[in-house]
Amino acid sequence: MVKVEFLGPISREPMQIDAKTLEDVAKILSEDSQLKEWLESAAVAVNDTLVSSTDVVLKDGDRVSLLPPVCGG
Amino acid sequence: MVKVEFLGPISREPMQIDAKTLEDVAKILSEDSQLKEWLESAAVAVNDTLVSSTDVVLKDGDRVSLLPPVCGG
Amino acid sequence: MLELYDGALHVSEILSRWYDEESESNYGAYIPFIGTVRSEDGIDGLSFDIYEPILQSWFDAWQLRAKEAGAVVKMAHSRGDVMLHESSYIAAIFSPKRRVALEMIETFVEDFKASAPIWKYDLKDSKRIYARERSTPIKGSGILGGKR
Amino acid sequence: MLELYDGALHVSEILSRWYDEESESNYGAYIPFIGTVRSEDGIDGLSFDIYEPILQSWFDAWQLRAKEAGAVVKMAHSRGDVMLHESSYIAAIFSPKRRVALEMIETFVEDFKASAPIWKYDLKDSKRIYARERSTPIKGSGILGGKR
Repeated sequence: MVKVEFLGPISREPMQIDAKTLEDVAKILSEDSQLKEWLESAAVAVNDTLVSSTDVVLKDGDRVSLLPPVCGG
Repeated sequence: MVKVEFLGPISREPMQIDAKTLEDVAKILSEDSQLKEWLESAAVAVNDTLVSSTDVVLKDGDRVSLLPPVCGG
Repeated sequence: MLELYDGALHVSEILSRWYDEESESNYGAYIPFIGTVRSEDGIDGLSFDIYEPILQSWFDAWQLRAKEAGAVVKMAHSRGDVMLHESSYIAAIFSPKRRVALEMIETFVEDFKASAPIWKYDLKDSKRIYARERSTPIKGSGILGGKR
Repeated sequence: MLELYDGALHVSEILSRWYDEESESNYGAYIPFIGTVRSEDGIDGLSFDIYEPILQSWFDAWQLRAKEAGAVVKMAHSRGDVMLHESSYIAAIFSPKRRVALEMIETFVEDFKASAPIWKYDLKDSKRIYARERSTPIKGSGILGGKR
């Protein structure tokens, strides 16, 4: 199981899902039409490290975070 | 007569000279070997306005200033 | 050093303290950037969410980058609500020479805008509205969506 | 506004006062540049001569240029002696948006270095030595010399 966290304006509680890769995460999250919209603009971090491809193998207990578009300052 | 002022590190008292143009000023000042050195690197202002050529006619009472290389800050 | 505060920043205190902190460090140039909430579009203020673990690692990477250039970077940012004409953001570069500082403050502030995990909301009519149209997707965004 | 002081600048006072002066002006970005005397080449400090009439007209032209870009420029500089780790120069841009401020502080500081009629001296072994090799001829220099 991995934990998925939704940061900033994606107002969702964290989810526990059964995923072995980020591809699996994408598949599961895209089944939710509201989340699907965010997937196109959100960056992804695994255990607080930003990743640039879905070619990441997930371990049990990993934490995946979705970061929507930012605007600090 | 025009007044010539030497600014910053050119430690000279102001001079009153008889000059109708900046060319005249250049000729008179270049007779002093210490001043001659400064002429090559100094900017020139007439009545506190910087000028970019010697093609300037001077009136009686005008003030010519020599500004050596600067370094504020 | 990264400083996060609840609400508006105490600009004078921060600028003075940072100046004093580096007063014996022999830096010739100190350039702070201060960001203040502007009155526009009828907002009452802005509000901010910050995801601190990733902000901290982004900032740590910048500290290293500054150090390699002989410089120091400092930053302060607000969490939560900041009202009109209050300040929410200060970034500063200290460096021996002016060129490094002038170039780095610009690069830092632009990278901050593009990368720092901070979300901005307009406070308007007692609502907190995500400023989506002014926000920038972090580099690499969309890998779980259409951009795979 | 152009402010000239005898001796070192009171940095905190100036930065805070300028911030307060513009606190209701709706500028989103405030970028001061603070120049501090560095310990190098065994100097005890620096000393400055200023020719105020031409500095003022140079600064007036910049105020106009800033105004056309919707911005404000402020500057403070020391006359006379400023010792190690004291500050002799502060310039600042206020503007509605960050891009204008980031670009203008750089252009302003570089033009200041090239054009402002201020002369710098090293204070060393109780002498005041013109920093000739670090100085820049003002544009158009040399018309009375070899460059006619």
